[in-house]
Amino acid sequence: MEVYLFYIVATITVVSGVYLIFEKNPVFGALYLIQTMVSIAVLYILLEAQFVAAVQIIVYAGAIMVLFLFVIMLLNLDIKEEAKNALPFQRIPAILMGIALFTVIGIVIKSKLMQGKHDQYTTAYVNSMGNTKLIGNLLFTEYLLPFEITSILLFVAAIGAIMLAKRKL
Amino acid sequence: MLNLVALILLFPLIGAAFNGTIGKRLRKENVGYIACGAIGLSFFVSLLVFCGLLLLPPEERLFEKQLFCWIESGSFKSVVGLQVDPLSTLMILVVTGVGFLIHIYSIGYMHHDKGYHRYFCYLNLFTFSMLLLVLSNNFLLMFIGWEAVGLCSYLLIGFWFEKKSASNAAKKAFVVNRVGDFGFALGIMLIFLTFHTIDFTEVLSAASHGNFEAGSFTITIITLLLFMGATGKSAQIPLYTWLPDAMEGPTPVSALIHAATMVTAGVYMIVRCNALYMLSPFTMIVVAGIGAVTALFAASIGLVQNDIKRVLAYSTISQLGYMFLACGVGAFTAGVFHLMTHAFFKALLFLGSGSVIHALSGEQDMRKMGGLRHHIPTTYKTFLVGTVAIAGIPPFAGFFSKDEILLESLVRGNFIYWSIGALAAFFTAFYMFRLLFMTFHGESRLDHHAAEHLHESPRNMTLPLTVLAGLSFFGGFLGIPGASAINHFLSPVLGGHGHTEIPGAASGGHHGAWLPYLMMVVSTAIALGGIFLAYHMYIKKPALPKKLAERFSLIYKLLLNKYYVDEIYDALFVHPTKKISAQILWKLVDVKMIDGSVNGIARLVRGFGNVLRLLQTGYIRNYAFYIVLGCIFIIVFAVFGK
Amino acid sequence: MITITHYLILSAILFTLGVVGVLIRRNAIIIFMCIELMLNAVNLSFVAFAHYLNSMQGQLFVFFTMTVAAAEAAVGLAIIVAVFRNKETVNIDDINIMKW
Amino acid sequence: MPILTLITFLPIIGVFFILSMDSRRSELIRVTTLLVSVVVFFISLPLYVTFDAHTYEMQFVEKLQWIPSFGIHYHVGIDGISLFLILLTTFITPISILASWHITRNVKEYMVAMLVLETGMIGVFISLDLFLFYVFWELMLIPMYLLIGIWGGPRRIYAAVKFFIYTMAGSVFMLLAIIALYFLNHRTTGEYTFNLLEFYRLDLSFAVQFWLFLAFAFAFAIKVPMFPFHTWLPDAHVEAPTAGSVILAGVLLKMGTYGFVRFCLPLFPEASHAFIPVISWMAIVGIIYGALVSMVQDDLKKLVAYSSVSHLGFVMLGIFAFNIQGIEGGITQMINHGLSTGALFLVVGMLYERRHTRMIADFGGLTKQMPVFATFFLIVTLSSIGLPGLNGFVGEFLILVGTFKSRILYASIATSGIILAAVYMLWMFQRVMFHEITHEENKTLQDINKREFAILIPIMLLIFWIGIYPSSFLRKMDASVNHLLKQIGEKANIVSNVQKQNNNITPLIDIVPETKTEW
Repeated sequence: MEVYLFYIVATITVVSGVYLIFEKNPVFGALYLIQTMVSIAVLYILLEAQFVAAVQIIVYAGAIMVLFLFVIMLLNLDIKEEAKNALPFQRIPAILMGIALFTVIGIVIKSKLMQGKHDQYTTAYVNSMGNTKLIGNLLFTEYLLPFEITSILLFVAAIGAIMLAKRKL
Repeated sequence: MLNLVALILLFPLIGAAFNGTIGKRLRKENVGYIACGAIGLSFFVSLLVFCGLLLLPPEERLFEKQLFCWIESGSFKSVVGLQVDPLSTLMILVVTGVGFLIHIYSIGYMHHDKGYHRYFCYLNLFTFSMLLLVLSNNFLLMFIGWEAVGLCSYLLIGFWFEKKSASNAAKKAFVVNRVGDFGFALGIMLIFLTFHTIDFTEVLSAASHGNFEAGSFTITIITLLLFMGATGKSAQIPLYTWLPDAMEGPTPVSALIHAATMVTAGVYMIVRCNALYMLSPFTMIVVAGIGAVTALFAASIGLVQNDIKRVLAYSTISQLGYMFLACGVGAFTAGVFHLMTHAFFKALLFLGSGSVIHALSGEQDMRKMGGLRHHIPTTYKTFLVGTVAIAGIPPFAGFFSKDEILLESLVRGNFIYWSIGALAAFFTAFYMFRLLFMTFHGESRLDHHAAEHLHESPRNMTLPLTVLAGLSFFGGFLGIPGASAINHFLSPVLGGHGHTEIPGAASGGHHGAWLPYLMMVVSTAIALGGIFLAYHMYIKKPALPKKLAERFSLIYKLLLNKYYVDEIYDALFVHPTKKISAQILWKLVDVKMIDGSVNGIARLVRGFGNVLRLLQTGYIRNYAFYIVLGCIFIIVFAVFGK
Repeated sequence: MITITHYLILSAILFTLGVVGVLIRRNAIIIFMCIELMLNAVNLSFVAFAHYLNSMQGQLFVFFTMTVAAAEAAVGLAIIVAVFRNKETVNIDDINIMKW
Repeated sequence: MPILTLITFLPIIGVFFILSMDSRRSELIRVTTLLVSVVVFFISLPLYVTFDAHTYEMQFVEKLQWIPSFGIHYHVGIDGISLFLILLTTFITPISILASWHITRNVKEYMVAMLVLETGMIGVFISLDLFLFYVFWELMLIPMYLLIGIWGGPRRIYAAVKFFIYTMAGSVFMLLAIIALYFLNHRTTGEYTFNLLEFYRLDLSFAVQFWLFLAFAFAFAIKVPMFPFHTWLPDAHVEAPTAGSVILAGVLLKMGTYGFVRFCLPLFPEASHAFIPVISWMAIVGIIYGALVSMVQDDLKKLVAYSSVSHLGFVMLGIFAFNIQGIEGGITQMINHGLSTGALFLVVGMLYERRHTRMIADFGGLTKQMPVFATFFLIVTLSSIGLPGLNGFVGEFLILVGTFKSRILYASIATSGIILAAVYMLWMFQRVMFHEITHEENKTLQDINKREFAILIPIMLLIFWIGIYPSSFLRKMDASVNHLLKQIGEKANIVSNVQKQNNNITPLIDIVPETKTEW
């Protein structure tokens, strides 16, 4: 069951990703990206990361992508926007290079170079405590400092966005 | 009294410094007084030194006063020291004496000139340099004086710098002299290398004490190099071309520098180094040969020149040739003697011509003169004395000295020297009387303007003329054959050789005692012949010269254009050098080749950079492409690298 | 059985798609979206690793990544809007002065 | 009292003063700068007075640790060779500052550059630590580059870049050689140091000497500049402001010749011996070639620049005569060239300020309008020609005597340079100062003013002093030059002995340090 689910979702994810990069209309592109993200959220649940899956849908698919759509609509972009292509010869090499990159990464994955040490948070342990609660615990204790820094980052980003978007400074 | 010798140098230097710095603010008379006073004092001290020297016994007549160490580097040492001996004393007397007279003359001559103080500054500076030249006790110090007189000559020839011809002549004089100095400098270095000293006394005593064989190669080279310097300064072939042009300077300058003193420096130097020259028979032949050829060559040019000063200039070259001829045959005394008498009568002639030019408001072309003897009688009389003296009529000074040279050239040299000398003497008599007749006799050919202003020169100009005329008349008696005072006086310096006894009496040689007297008669006859020819051509039949010129137009043109030597030098040296420098060395080698290759390298680098720059397209996607490419490589390297 | 390799391969595919998208698209917004895709691909690897290593750190890191993505989206989109205002285009081939 | 440190860094202190000033108060800035440089000059005078002429040892030595881990010291000191170059530097700097009174654009920056330049120049001459030397060597490059590039003529950028790249190209090789010496020294003594005096004691094989000499000589030959590395000089001189030209000619070029005396000869005596013919011929070609090319220039500054090539050819010839006359003559000639060519540039600068042209054809007949100027110009010209009694002669003649002693042929050819010098200088002088005035603008020219008078008078005094009484200079350098010659002779012997013993010449690769960095 899990296996089938994984393959189905993975296929959806990849297909919508492919659509994204070949789609002329940015609005549709955004929708394909949302599709990808939702699929990834499903995969998160398969990986028993419920909190992350929820955040993925809420923040990513919800907030960020809505922002994208807003901007696309705001700028009223249509297909002709991509009229000028200064590097037409880069298309094929780019795709080939993508394949190469994938091959290289694949080889790395296959070569089992990546190893890590097992931790205590087994599925049973997490489930006994609840995924969300555990993350909350860790965030506000062990990872408090990065968390606070994140808040500063967001703050700065907000200011930056406002400054950039203002017509006159 | 000999200790005073430094003062001789000091006075003119002070005079020059004074006039040079504040002369502009002084009144004209004062400038003249300072300059003349300086030389006058210098002359006075010279007399004292002369007396002091006479008081010493002849063998001890050598005095050196060392002032300070000039250059000392390792074994090379040059001390600023003054050497008083008969030769230098004679020279300082001539320089300060004639110089003093010419200074006085200049007061009148230069009176209207704006650069009055400048003129006297230079003139004093020249006297200083000339005295330094003759008083120096080593070669290098002499070289200072040698170059310094060249500088003063440069400044004074170019005194009227606004005239292009004057400044050209000045530059030419300096550069041609430099060519000679090139030899002189190398000679000094070779002397240092050979003798390990450049002090006159040491070098000459080493030379005369037989450390070197006669005809030694090194000595020959040394003497030839020194002689090269002499040809430059004393205007001998091939470096004489500057002297005629030097007449662009004020006339008293021509008299002082380019007749009486500076140009004789070469002769002085050779006499000074007689011990060296005696060691090299080859050089002596060269010296005598060049002297003889120059004497004739210059005299032949003098025959047809029309500029009064140029005739005198060529005459000077010719007379200097005589002096070298004398030195070359080993008759150094005769050379010095002629140097002295020549200083008197040539200074007189130049000053006389200056007086003429002054009277005619600057006219120098003899074709526009004539019949002046009634208008400027004093000048005429003194000029006549000078002309007779140079022509060699007894008992005037020139007769004795020239006769002695001719005699020596026959006795010590050979018949060729004598015949060249005699021919030159004939020419001399001819062109000098041609000059006299064209200027003072015959009909007046003056233009209107000049005739109006015609006047005799002021007293301060005629007085030096008179004194010099007296010297030109009596000067010869210092060296009458048999009882030659000058011979006797100079003998310590010349050490045996160069000192002439009556040949027949001294050696009982094959010539016999009658030879000197025969020679006197012959040379007088030659002179009279020249005078007669001049008289015939320019007084009796004034149309004759023109006819002759037409008849022998080729020769006439050749002579008139001074054998085209200037043109030949221009074509051989000046133009090619300029052309090669500008077209090949500068524009081709420097700009195209060296700079071109340097810039070429730069262009190459830039070209390479331009190619690399194409990678920098400005398209972000392009950059991203390279980033990914780089990433792939890094991964490949990280995974498979080991 | 689904192993970590499956997830990593999937992640690699998504990442490569993002890269190719960045390289071949000219619309700035789409490029931006491709970048988001790449970020998601990486997030997926994180979570997969976390799951198979019994660790929480991966999930926590995803959290941070999302924050960064959010900040980036905000600023980036603001920049795009600003550029659009000036140049009336979001075609990055029209914006090629980045070569000095 | 640490005089050397004082004179080196006082200008830098002055820089801080000037930086704190309002850039609009240009007069104040100028005066302050002048004051600083004059003070430096006066502080440097005791160097001459208290200098002990009887010893060849370095004097006024100061040694402090600077970067101990690399064995780098702040190690300064002077001997009879560098003494006069330092004095020349401190002497020329106030003069060139005084000559830059007309600079109105960015006065503050200009004066800062001048003072930094002074520090750099003095530093080069006093450094006894090669690292320190290199730092100063590069330090003085930057302000000069700026002086040419900012305050120069129309083609200033080209000239400045050319100057910079040429010098850099040379000094890179020198840096390599310095580092090689550093490791070589470590191999023999086991000590890491940049101390020049330690390096003097090294016995290097001929092959090593050969390459290191080449590297050093390349840097210095460019700086001198020797034919055929001279083409940066005319451009730099023509474009540089007057003061820049004066310092360039007066001091910077001397660094090349100084480098040969200080480094190439004592460090690599065998190689230097081997290179005598090469260097001498380059020098001779430079003498003749520079003179000939100078003769046909129509730009005054270019003419003077090419004459520098000729003059410095003499210096090089003298140094490579390898005897006391030659080297002392060479050092004297360095000073002379600094004075007379510096003065020539000043004089040309004065003309340029008045007429804003340097073309010879634009002048003519100036003597009439500017008699005092003409006198100065003439003296400077004659000094450059090498008229006896003026400074140029002493150096030139000693050089020629020295060369003559070792190689007659070289000296004979080089002596012809003195004829050519007369030709080009006098021809130039004639065209500028003599004849009638042909250009209307020249009829209203002003004679030199008091400031210009003050600039020229000190130079004139020195020109006469050196010309008439050079002993006061030669005496101070005697001991050092003698020691230098002894050093060269001794070391050359040792090395040749060593070579006789083991015939195999050490390959060059050997000098690369053994410790390879692992990647």
